[in-house]
Amino acid sequence: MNVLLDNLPALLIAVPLFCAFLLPIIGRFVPKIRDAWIICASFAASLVAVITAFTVYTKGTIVYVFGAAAGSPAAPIDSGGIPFRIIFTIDGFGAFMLLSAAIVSFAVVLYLVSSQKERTGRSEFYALYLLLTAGIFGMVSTGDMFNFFVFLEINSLAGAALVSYHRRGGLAAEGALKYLIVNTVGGLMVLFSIGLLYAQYNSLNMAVIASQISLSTLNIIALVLFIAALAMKAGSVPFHFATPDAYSVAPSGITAVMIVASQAGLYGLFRVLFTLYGDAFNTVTLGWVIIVLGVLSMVIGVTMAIPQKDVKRLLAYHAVSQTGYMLLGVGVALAVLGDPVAMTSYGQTAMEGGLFHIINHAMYKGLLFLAVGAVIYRTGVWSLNKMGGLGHNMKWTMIFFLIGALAIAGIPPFNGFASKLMIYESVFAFNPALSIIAMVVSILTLASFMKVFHSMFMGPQLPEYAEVKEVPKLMIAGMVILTIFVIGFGLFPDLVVNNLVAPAADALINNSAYITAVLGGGL
Amino acid sequence: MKEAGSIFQPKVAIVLIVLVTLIFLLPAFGLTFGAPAATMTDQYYIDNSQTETGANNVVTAVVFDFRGFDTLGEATVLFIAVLGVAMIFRRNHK
Amino acid sequence: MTIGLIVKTTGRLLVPFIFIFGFYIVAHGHLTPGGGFQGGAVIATGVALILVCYHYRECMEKFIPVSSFKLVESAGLILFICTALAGLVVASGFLFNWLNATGGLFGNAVAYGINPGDLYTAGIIPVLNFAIGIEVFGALSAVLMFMFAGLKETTSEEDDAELPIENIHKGKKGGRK
Amino acid sequence: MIGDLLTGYGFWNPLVWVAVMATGLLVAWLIWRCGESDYDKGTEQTKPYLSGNDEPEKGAVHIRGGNMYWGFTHALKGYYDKLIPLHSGVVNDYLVWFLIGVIVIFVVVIMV
Amino acid sequence: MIANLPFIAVALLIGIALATILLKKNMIKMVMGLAMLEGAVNLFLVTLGYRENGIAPIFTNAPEGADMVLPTVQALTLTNIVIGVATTALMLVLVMVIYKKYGTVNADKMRRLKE
Repeated sequence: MNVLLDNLPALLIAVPLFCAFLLPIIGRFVPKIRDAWIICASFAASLVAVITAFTVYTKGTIVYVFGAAAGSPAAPIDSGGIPFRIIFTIDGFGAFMLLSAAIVSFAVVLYLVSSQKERTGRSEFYALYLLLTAGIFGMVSTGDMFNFFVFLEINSLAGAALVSYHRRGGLAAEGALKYLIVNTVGGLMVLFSIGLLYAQYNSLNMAVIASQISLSTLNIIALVLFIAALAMKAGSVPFHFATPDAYSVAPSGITAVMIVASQAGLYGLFRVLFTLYGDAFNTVTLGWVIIVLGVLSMVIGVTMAIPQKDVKRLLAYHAVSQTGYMLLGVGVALAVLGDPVAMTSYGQTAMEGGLFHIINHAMYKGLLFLAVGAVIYRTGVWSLNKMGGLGHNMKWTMIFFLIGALAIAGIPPFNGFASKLMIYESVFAFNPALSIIAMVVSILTLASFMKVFHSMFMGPQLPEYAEVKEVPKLMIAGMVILTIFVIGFGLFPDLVVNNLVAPAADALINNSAYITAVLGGGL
Repeated sequence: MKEAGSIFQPKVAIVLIVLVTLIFLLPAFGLTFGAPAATMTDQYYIDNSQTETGANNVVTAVVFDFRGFDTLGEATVLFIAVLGVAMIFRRNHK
Repeated sequence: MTIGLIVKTTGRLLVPFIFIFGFYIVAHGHLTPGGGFQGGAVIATGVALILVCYHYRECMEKFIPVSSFKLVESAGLILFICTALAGLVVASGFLFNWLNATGGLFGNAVAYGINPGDLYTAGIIPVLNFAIGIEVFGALSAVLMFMFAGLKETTSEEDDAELPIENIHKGKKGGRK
Repeated sequence: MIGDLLTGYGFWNPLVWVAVMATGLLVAWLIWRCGESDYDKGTEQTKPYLSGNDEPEKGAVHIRGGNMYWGFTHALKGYYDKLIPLHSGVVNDYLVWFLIGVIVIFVVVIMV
Repeated sequence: MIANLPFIAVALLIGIALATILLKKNMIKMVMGLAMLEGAVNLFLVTLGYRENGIAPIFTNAPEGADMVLPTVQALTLTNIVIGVATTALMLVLVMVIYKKYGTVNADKMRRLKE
């Protein structure tokens, strides 16, 4: 037992990988236990992730060295204090992202097992799902630049393959191809930047690079490529174009996980900006770059969502819009990073609001996609123009969708309100205009979801949907898990912010703690 | 619906490509070929790969021992490609 | 289109040599340039040669069903991760080189400096090399065979909807126009 | 107090909010209860009165999603006419946007 | 400057690859451009590790007293090559599916998902 607890970061990746590698064999020889296997595997992976996050929150940053015997330090003395193996560094922010990924991935697997029951090729599908989960886990917990790139590619490839699962007459392949091409270019740009950093510091470890980084042209090139490529992964305007294409054709459950996958890109962006480049740079400029990206994402995302007729495409544009909130909150904190007075008075709150919005968005957008997927599962229709009156037959789905819609629109007491309030108030102290834009966007979001709710569930029962039934229980169970978190985070935001979000914000702001955890104060 | 195609003229794209190529040319001024700025990690690998891993080939020692976890990830990427190909070309009937 | 006798015979004769050469590259990965990926790719070119020389359908029906390559690939990966997990059990470190310098399998110790090379060294590195060799061989062959098969087969349109066709209400089959 | 979330200027307490809303609903319900109950289900009262015309078919009165914000998009026609063509769906354009982003961010970071 | 010729080659290769990706409308050619971009990045990585008069970092029957080039970047390149193979395979398969369903590989016609 102790061996397992000592090696949690290794198990975090090894468990989903091992289960995924076994899935083709199970699907070939004992297909009956496939569904049970995937549920158990996903539960085990999520359990390991939750335990890891809990350990980080109680005992501090975990530093795990791959390939070394137990107890050996990350930076051995005989190597001159340089970590030369791959290191997993899970601090507060990583644990926070692990928690959100674990919850969503387990909720979605229950949904998928039920909703994809009738299809062929499920062994590959579930294996890819587990690998996507492993890719997210790896991205948010690694402390090595090249390892980050490898997990980024795992994330992109598994995501693209999963998008193409429902063929839809070639539409799915089109969405997947666009997503894959865009992400491949982004990944190669990330690799080029890693090469630039490696050429100067001869190390791939984030802590080593962070401890030595300086203001030079090469570092600026690397930083710009990092920002653009990771913002593209996260789906921020003007790099967002492939996001709605992919999300609208993916199976609904997969879209819910791909939200988390794109947030792993956001994790990488914040990690590079705060930890890697830290305060070596003019953070005011960088902060404004991030703020402008965020504001553009918010406004263009929501205005593009309003005229959409395909319900999943509409939700995908809202995902772009909500990403803007996170970028805005964290961008404000980045802009005032060098100013201790402003940092304590509103920067910290802006940071916490932006980070809190990440987990909230994963929960409620996942819930919305699952609810919409349930409707599509029963009706087979994507277009809002053809829907109507489904509330008569699908009461549970309607309730879940309503909760998700109120949460995304920022209506109290659901969780979206708490994080949006933190962002509004702290951003107002920084620049009132930005705060007003954020509020207007929130109102437009509410308007847009009024439209969706009305045209999907309200109105008289349409004759063509008279025989529609409620979805199976397992799909409901997946939605219930996310609903519990939406309501729970909404009713007790102080507990979440103080216990989960504040350590994450501290981990980002205080990058010397990250360096010390790995290098042990040396160098 | 008219088939408008790309919204950007080819000349716009060419200008952008030239600008980006200029950005990528900047490393040629900052780095020197044949003389790496720092070699601490790599020198450690060269000096210790035989005693720590027993492999004469330092690259293999790095790929499979010092950075073996990357190799696992890379094998996983190949696995994903095969799964994706198999899933896309699957048969519909059982 | 038929393929000539000369091509078929040459291919048949060359394939064993390609396989042996690939096996050599895999086995000597820790001593000479090469390793699991390179050797696996070389072995997969042998499979590609068979696919080119003989008609792909003939290959798949007579010699080698494509699903077996998927299993070969999975087996290679499981060997890799089991070796890594064994390090966790034996020496409590994931991917720890627990066979090196123990005197057992691949366990001869090596001193620093230039030497002619001893195959029986490097601990788990040869094991991982074999695992990766098997995996890459299976993966590249499977991709090639799937692509050959995908060239000819047409997938039916039934799968366009998000749910099985009988659940969709009549006349309401989904999708955009 | 339990549940207080500090937001910079003040605080937000959802538990208090829920309590206040519940009290408000209770009061509203009490006031509503005081009214006269002369509403009978299943009689002429339940039918909508449309100037003496017959009630239209149920499917016909449902406003479909595509029509809901017609006015909004029409009012912002100039904006949408520029915005929607940008989402052209051509992969080449997506990557052109990426290059534009790289160049703009590079110039901004170098200049400032 | 002229000693840094490999870095200039990397930049030019990236430029050619980006031109292929941006200007060609044939999806197969775009995939080829991506492979070229990958090759450029691989060349960049390998170039970083070169030392003057260095030999391959292998001790088996190596010449005496020579410097070895840096091994890490070679390992990274190896990893990236395999990732590139996987990505290219998946993209080509998707293009095949699109060709079957749409009857074209032209990027301008491949825009049923838009707006």
